[in-house]
Amino acid sequence: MNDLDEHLRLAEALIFASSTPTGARQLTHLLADDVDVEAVIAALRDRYAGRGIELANVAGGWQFRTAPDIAPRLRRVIQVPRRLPRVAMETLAIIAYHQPVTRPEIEEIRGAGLSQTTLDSLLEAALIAPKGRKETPGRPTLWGTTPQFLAQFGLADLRSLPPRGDLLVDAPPIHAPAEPPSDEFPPSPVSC
Amino acid sequence: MNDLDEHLRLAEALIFASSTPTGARQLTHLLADDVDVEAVIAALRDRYAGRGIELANVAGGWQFRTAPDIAPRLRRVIQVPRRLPRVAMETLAIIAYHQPVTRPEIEEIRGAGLSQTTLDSLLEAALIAPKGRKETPGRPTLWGTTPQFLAQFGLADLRSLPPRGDLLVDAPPIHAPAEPPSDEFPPSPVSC
Amino acid sequence: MSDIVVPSDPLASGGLVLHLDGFEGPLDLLVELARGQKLDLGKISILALVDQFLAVIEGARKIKLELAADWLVMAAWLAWLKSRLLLPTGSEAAEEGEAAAEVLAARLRDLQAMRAASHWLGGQSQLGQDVFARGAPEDLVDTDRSRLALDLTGLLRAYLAALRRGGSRQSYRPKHLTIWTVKDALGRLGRLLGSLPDWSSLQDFLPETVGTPTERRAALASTLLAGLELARDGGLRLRQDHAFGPILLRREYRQVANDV
Repeated sequence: MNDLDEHLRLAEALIFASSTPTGARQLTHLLADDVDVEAVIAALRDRYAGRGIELANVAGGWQFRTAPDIAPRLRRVIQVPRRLPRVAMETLAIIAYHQPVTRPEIEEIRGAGLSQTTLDSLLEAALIAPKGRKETPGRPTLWGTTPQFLAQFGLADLRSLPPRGDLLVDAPPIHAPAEPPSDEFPPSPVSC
Repeated sequence: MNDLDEHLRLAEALIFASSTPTGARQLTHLLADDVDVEAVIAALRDRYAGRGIELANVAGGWQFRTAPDIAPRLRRVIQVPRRLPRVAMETLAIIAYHQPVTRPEIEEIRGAGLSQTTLDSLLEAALIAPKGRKETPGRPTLWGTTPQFLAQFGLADLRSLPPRGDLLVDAPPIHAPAEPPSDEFPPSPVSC
Repeated sequence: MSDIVVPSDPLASGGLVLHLDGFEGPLDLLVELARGQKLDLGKISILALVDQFLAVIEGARKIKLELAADWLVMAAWLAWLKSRLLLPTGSEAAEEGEAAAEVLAARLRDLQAMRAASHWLGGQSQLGQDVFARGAPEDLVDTDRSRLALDLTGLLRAYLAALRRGGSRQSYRPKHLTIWTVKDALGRLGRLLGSLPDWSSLQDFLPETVGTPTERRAALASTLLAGLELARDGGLRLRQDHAFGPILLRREYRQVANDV
């Protein structure tokens, strides 16, 4: 093995192992002082010509890179579905359960204002759609869910949503047996 | 350019781009179904033989690595982390051969207590990982090695470890003076 | 004997403190001693090993070295083992000793094997030490975040959260209670008292319509107050035979008669 080959091996390994582009100074430090770094780089570049990876000159140094014609074939697309923001999710839920419902009604139920952005994001995702207007002063738009909404949640139809009654589990029972519900009176010494 | 060349380029680029070993499945996915992945790998390995980087079969996949013989030169330019101390290496060997194994079992084999620091250093280096709990009183954690362990020591899989029977044939000296100076034990006056 | 790591006279070395510190417990020293004896752990003499170990411990005691408990426990056990191994073969105790010696030899072999494995691992080309992977791997993964992650649980949770927050914003309006007032009780008590010939429980004077436990308690309290009021005026008598017992009441005939 001749000297150039050995220099090529060293330069190749260093450029490969470095986390940043390798500069001429680092190469000189690795190789002997009298080595023509430019010549080594040129020989290395030739060696990789037409291969799956190539030697590129970036940010004042050298780095191996995937050949541009191959890169698209290596690209993999990973689907990372995003979540709806909390406000949007709550608004969607209210529309689903109270449809057709106006924006002021939604605000009343949530006990907070509803921004146009939130409504727009639901519209954009095709989860809600206008369902006519309410015949009250100002004729506000009525909102309802779309078939896309059913598809997203895997529902056959709107009746497949769990009934509201099943949800409000933490509502206090009206006639508690034996025990008073939230004992407003201290236990009295008067027995029955 | 013929087909094999094109397959070589693709495989080379994919393995080169990854930070972790590339498995056969990924390669098959990239190349056509009827491509002999083993043949492509063999050709690629030949191509890099004697070069500054070489193709290694580690942790169930293929990875490019710098050639071991140029390590002394590279260490002058690349910062290298400390080697694992003897206790950690011994513990790692016990975990590798006895996995899944609990901490008390490791201590039993070594005939000495195992410090949390040692376990932590192995965990931090991602060489070991918890593998469930043993269904005995106290439910102690079971430890095993990780793919990182295989990658770190250049092993294709756990079967690449030498069989236990082979280890005792020519047991290397333990407290020999040839030990690396990083040994955490004070030099013993009687060891020579 | 030149292979044996521990000198025959530990006192002579003067370095016993350091020496024992260099070992990680008795098993470590035993493996080392066994290594000095013969490379093949299958053929080591446990008896010779025990002697060497006990000599080290004895030496350590002579120079008044504080020994950790595990060293002394091992020394005691090895002394017991030695006594068994010295017995003529054939006796039950001798067989016991042989079995124990075999267990010890197996443990030493296992530890020795792990030492060798550790050494073998140390001799491998380590990633990041002797070989290096690509320093700047390329990320060829594109992330598509166009799709929505929606699930029914999230929808329901959001609905409940919205209702809860909406509900908490409404101004507090206490529930309307239908309270049986003292005045009501006075009227009812006055009406009913005449129709009851004998002691009756306070309970009997409660209105039938009162529903919830809270309302019943309130009615009971009102009725008791009404009863006390009437008793003060001499209209009736109240009786409670023991604490927390039933409160009984009856029309006060004499008083009424006197007044009239």
